[in-house]
Amino acid sequence: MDFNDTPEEAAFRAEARAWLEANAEPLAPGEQPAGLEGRFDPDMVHKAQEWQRKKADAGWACITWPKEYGGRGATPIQAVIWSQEEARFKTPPNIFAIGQGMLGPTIMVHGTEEQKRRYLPPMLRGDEIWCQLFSEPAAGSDLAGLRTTAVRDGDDWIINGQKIWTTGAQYSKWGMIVTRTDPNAEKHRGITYFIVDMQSPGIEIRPIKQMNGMSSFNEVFFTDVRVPDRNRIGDVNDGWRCALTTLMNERHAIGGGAGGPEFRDLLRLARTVMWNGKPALQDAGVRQRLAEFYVRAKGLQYTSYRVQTALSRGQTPGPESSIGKLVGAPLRQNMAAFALDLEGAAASLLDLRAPEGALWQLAYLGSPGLRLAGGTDEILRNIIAERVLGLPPEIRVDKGVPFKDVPTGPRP
Amino acid sequence: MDFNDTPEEAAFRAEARAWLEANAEPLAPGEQPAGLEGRFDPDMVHKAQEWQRKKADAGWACITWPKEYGGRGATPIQAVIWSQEEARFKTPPNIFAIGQGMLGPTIMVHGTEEQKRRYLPPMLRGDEIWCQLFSEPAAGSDLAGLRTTAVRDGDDWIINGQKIWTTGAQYSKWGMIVTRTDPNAEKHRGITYFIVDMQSPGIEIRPIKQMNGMSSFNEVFFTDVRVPDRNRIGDVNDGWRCALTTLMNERHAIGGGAGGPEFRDLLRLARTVMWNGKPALQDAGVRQRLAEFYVRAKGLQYTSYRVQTALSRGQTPGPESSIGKLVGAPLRQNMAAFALDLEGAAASLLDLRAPEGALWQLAYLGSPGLRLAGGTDEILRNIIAERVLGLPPEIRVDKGVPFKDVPTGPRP
Amino acid sequence: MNFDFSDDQKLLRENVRSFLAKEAPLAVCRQVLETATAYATSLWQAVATQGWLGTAIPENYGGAGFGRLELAVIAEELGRVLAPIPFSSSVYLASEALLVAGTDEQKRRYLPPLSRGEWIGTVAHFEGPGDPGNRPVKTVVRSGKLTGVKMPVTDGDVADFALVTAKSGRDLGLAIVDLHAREVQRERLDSIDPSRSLASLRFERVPIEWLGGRPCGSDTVQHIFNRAAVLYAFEQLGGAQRAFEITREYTLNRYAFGRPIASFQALKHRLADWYVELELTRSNCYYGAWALSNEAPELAVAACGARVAATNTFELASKEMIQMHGGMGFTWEHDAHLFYRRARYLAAVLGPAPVWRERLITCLERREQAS
Amino acid sequence: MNFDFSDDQKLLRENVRSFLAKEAPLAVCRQVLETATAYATSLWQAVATQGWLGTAIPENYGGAGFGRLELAVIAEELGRVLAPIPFSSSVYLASEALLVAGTDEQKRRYLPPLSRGEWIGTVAHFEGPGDPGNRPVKTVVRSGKLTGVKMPVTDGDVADFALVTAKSGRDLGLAIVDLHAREVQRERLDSIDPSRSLASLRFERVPIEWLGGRPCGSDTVQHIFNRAAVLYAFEQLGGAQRAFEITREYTLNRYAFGRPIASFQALKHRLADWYVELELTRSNCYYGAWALSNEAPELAVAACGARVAATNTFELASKEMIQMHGGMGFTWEHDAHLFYRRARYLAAVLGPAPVWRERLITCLERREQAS
Repeated sequence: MDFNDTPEEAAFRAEARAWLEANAEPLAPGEQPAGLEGRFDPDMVHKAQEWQRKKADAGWACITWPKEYGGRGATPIQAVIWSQEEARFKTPPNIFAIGQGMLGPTIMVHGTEEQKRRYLPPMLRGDEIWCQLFSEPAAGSDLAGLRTTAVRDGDDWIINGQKIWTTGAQYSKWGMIVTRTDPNAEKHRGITYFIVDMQSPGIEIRPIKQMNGMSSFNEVFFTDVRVPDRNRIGDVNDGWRCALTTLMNERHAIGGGAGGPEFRDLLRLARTVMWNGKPALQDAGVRQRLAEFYVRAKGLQYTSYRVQTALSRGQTPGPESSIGKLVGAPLRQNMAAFALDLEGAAASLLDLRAPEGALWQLAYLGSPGLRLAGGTDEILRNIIAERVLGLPPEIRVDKGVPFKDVPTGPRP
Repeated sequence: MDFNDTPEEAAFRAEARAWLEANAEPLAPGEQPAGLEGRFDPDMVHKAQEWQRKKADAGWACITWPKEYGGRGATPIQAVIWSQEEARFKTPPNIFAIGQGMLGPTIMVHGTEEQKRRYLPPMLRGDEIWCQLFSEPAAGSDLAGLRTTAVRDGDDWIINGQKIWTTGAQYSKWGMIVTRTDPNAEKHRGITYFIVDMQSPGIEIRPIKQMNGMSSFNEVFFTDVRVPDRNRIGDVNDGWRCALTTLMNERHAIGGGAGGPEFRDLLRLARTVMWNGKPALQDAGVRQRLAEFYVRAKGLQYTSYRVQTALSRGQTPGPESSIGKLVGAPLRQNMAAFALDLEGAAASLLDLRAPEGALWQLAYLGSPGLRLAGGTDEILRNIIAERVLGLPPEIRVDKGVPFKDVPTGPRP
Repeated sequence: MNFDFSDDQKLLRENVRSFLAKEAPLAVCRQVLETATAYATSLWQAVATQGWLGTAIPENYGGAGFGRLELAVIAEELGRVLAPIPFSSSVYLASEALLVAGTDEQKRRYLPPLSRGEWIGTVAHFEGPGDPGNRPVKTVVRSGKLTGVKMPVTDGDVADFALVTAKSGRDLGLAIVDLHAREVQRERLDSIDPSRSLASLRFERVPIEWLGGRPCGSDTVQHIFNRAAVLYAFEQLGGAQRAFEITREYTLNRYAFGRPIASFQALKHRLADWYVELELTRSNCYYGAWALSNEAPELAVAACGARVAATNTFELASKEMIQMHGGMGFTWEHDAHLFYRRARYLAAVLGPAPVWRERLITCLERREQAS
Repeated sequence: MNFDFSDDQKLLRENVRSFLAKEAPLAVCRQVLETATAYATSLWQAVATQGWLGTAIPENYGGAGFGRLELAVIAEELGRVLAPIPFSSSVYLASEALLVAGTDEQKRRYLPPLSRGEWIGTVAHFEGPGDPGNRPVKTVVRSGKLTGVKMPVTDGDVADFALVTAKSGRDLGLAIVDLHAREVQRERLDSIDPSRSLASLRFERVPIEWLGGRPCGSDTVQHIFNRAAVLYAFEQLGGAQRAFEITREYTLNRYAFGRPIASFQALKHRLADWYVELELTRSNCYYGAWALSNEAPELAVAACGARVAATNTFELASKEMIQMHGGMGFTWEHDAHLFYRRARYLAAVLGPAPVWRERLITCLERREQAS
């Protein structure tokens, strides 16, 4: 056991680092990379596109993609190494992740050759940004309960409905949308998948304000939006299969920690906040709690080493790769709650005068979202139980029933 | 708010106490009343019967029962006061509780007048002890999944099958048994309820050794056991309704704490065990944990005061009465685990030389049973969710299906 | 056994609840939260008109002359609606402190305007981050003048006067300070719950008088906090209970996979557990109310127990409320974050739960030593 | 990145597992538990014959000359079968201590018979209830003779020699004591896990020699415990994992209400959470194994982390195993209580989890001070 690169990996890492050093500025110690949170900012988008183009020109964009679409056919471990290295530099937020991480791979599996050639290269270069139009107000965890309709009209389809939780809708050229095309079919059998031009008439985008005051997501309303049939991915009414491909890739795309305070920040707080005239860190009760947090946080970190090891050995990582968000999000919330306890009465300040500039207050207000976005804790437990442990699926009362007859609320 | 008796309650309490003082010996301070745990002991049964007869003669047995069956028509709060007072005296273990607390009330609701007159008075006097034959190896939480059969044979029924978790089977005169009489009917509709003479030929009783080494329960095997039809309670195939009456009474009969160490014992341990040369009680981490246990234990105690208040006011207690075992059993297990942590390496001793004579080791080994007997934690949560909170019942795949077709295991 | 509110008190609860249902829907809380207002003045006025501010103030000081049980009933109801008013500061802290330790003259001066809502009072104790438990208070009184900085002070931006913990030599006392005095600088601070406000107060040789005429001593200060803790616990309980009711309702009406999400056993069981915590907390709160209204020696332990239980349970409730509402629960538009924020505000306002747990064990030790 | 066992080590695991499946079904553990036997002598013999006792002992001292990673693999497998043998005492404690701190002469004397299973060794440290953390050891060595009482001593009833923590003046060391000596009184004590034995040892001026020739100091003693903690953690992990597998299987095959109980979401989610704990614990254990096998400076922190995670998870596992088995899980006949008992035995044997948590933070502080 060791934590070293193989000679091939080390060579690849050196190559990546050399290019990054020549083309970007390293982060200062303790500096966080720029996050995606926040409102639409054309300048940020422009900078992100510039950086993406630079990478693409040098062959460092979407490195695992096949060469024919602009990638370099890199291995999964090389992708890990590349992102480790890139994370050490000041780079704009990655606004391409949804397209490149989830939608591109879906097009590669289910798209026609023409679609691949049309959409993948500009996606890779960042010339065209993509968003995902999946969830609806009444179809979150139960995504297949979606009600946005697409009705055939000659060579076109007409889309009506509402999507929600769409990141980057404001600056996206294309959206990937799942729609209901046959309400008489069983739930999963009447769904079709389209690429929609986000500048089409009839699309309205409204940012959603989150409880922490930020707006990372949008609602997107569709009124008689026209999509040509050539923008369809996969067969009519076979869109659920495509959506599953996208969702399988989501697990990988989201997973990570994504900024915010960590154990070392908690330790620093315990060292600086005074309890009874001494640093809180000297309190035996505080120490017990800190130790539990440490073991959990490290358990997660070492688990990611195990995943990387599998990739490095050319294996498919085991199910341990699915626990990241389920452990990490509540851990963040619990650490924040404990940090606020440490701060005493000052925990009520959402103010720069709060300890650490309200770092933990913001984490406490933001963490509930981590437990919901990209699969709620409950859905993740179901996924682990069913896919990893092979336990029986939930009993489905919506199977074998035409979608339009599935109950959507209490009977009046 | 106060914790006082009303004048009527005080008078009743004084009357009860006077009789008890004249007829029994008070417990020494700290002395625990005799528990039911342990093996069959004819002497104990004899003493318990003696005490019960004495109470019956003086009108202190089953005091809430109607006068015609030997009770005194007392109110529920009087029953509480009586048991509080009786608990302060040295009395034999109550081996009549299952009959008097659960089966007697069932007979009162569902029995014929003849059955009531025949069975209730000797049950009250303790002349005839009763046991409950409900659970089966494959029908625990799912009691209605029972497979013990009763088949009509002239004026008799022939019973075959196996029951489990039967307390007191060895010394019981009568057993109350639920049987399957129509396997073609839906699960809950083919069940019939009988009184069975425990001395009948074909009954075999085997004590079950528990993981803590004790034997509080038995398995009871039935091979062609004959029961006359006049011993049937309620209609043929209508036994589930009777069983529900019994189970509703079980909640009240079990509920309580039932001996074993409590918070004050934990506090004493923390005071006497040394950590780093000082009593563990001085450790700030220990204090945090102790405070949590205290608040929980007291929450339970004060909740029982609220229940008693309702009784005292002549009201039906609210749903708070259902939380006792669900809170108390895991609390016992968690306190025991923490106590063992306090004891350090000596926690591994199941030996008189362990701290407090292995009090907490025994509690740790016994507590898992509390979380299972008389309704598992999971069943209790379902009951609270459905009956108290009005949440939807579980989806039933065994509804509308003949019992014999309900799946009982994976398909081969 | 008589461990419940009386019929009269239950009637009061009904009246308070229906009054607040009209006057204080959650939109009132949201409005204060979303605007830069310090509190809902019209609700404050309405509450004053109802006479609730003087619930436990004797009639000769202008109050209604009821007891703490009635006050507890009102506190729970205010907690249910997340009332965005300085009720807790002015009543549980300032008025109660005056009743416990004020001179007759002080009571006559302060209690009538407090009970009419004309004056708002508060207590100023904390001096920045950390546990104030046994840490020496740095604010001092010399020659009748107070100097120091208190931060955060609940409702310190709107209070007319504050009872300020301060040292005079070795003695700890509560100094009554007119917050409109020139020597007081106050600054509103951003609160984790903008529907409840916070300030920092800087005192530069401001003239004071001592509550009770001289430093009342740290035991009395702690006693005042203990009393307030019981009433705060009822507010917390009310908030936790309301969060539960809204969430239960939602899980019954929100359908996924063709059925109400309340039918999924994972949620069912968590709702059951949540209900259990509410009942245990309610029982601990009742015990606190009993001890408070009877001036029982058990008050210290009872207050710690109520405070710890209620703080834990409101935190649990506000977390579960968001989680069970799914993505909608994380939006600004949804009310869940009002509960999440209020839970944290109330957890901090008398010092965090670990401090009260520590104090609980200290009280148990004292009780055992005494017996 | 190479943070996993090698293919060779995985092959070793398979071989060990299939060997133990034959030689050590749970019935072997049960037999020791139900009879008054101290350990399963035939299994001990079989394990010795396989050479596992000497896994990490260099060949020149009679061992197989593998490393700690191989030992960790074996430890996890022994944990899975709840092996009722003094492997941990003799290998993780005694042999490893000799390797770390013994003189060459001592290694030559003790390691060959240890690796052949002819001698059983153990470490005797605890002196009754409570936390032995920083408490002064009362056992003393004067003029080369040891006096004191150790209780409980894991496998103290069957060990041939013990390394006894003792003071010589101010210095702490490990005294090698022949337990067959006249001056040693030993008594078997009832164990919460009768498949693993305990004793009290009373020493009355028994002649000793120091491990390493002189008192090795408390840092080395702690280092020896840290090393053992990693290997014990693998045993705990193995036990927790096996409990999970048995329970998962049961919930799939046990039907209630016409369907497998594993289909009830409350159980599904708890099984998922349990799985998550196993994976996090496995990762912490691997890190411990890496630090152990590389003599890394991170060993102290890594050992604390592995110990805490594994102790928590085995406790969780053994509780959930009983609970999910329902009433049958509480019977003597069912194997669940073997896990429940073993979890508690292993939690106690190196001192309880709170002590290791405290130690973990101490190590983090030291590391930060050093950097």
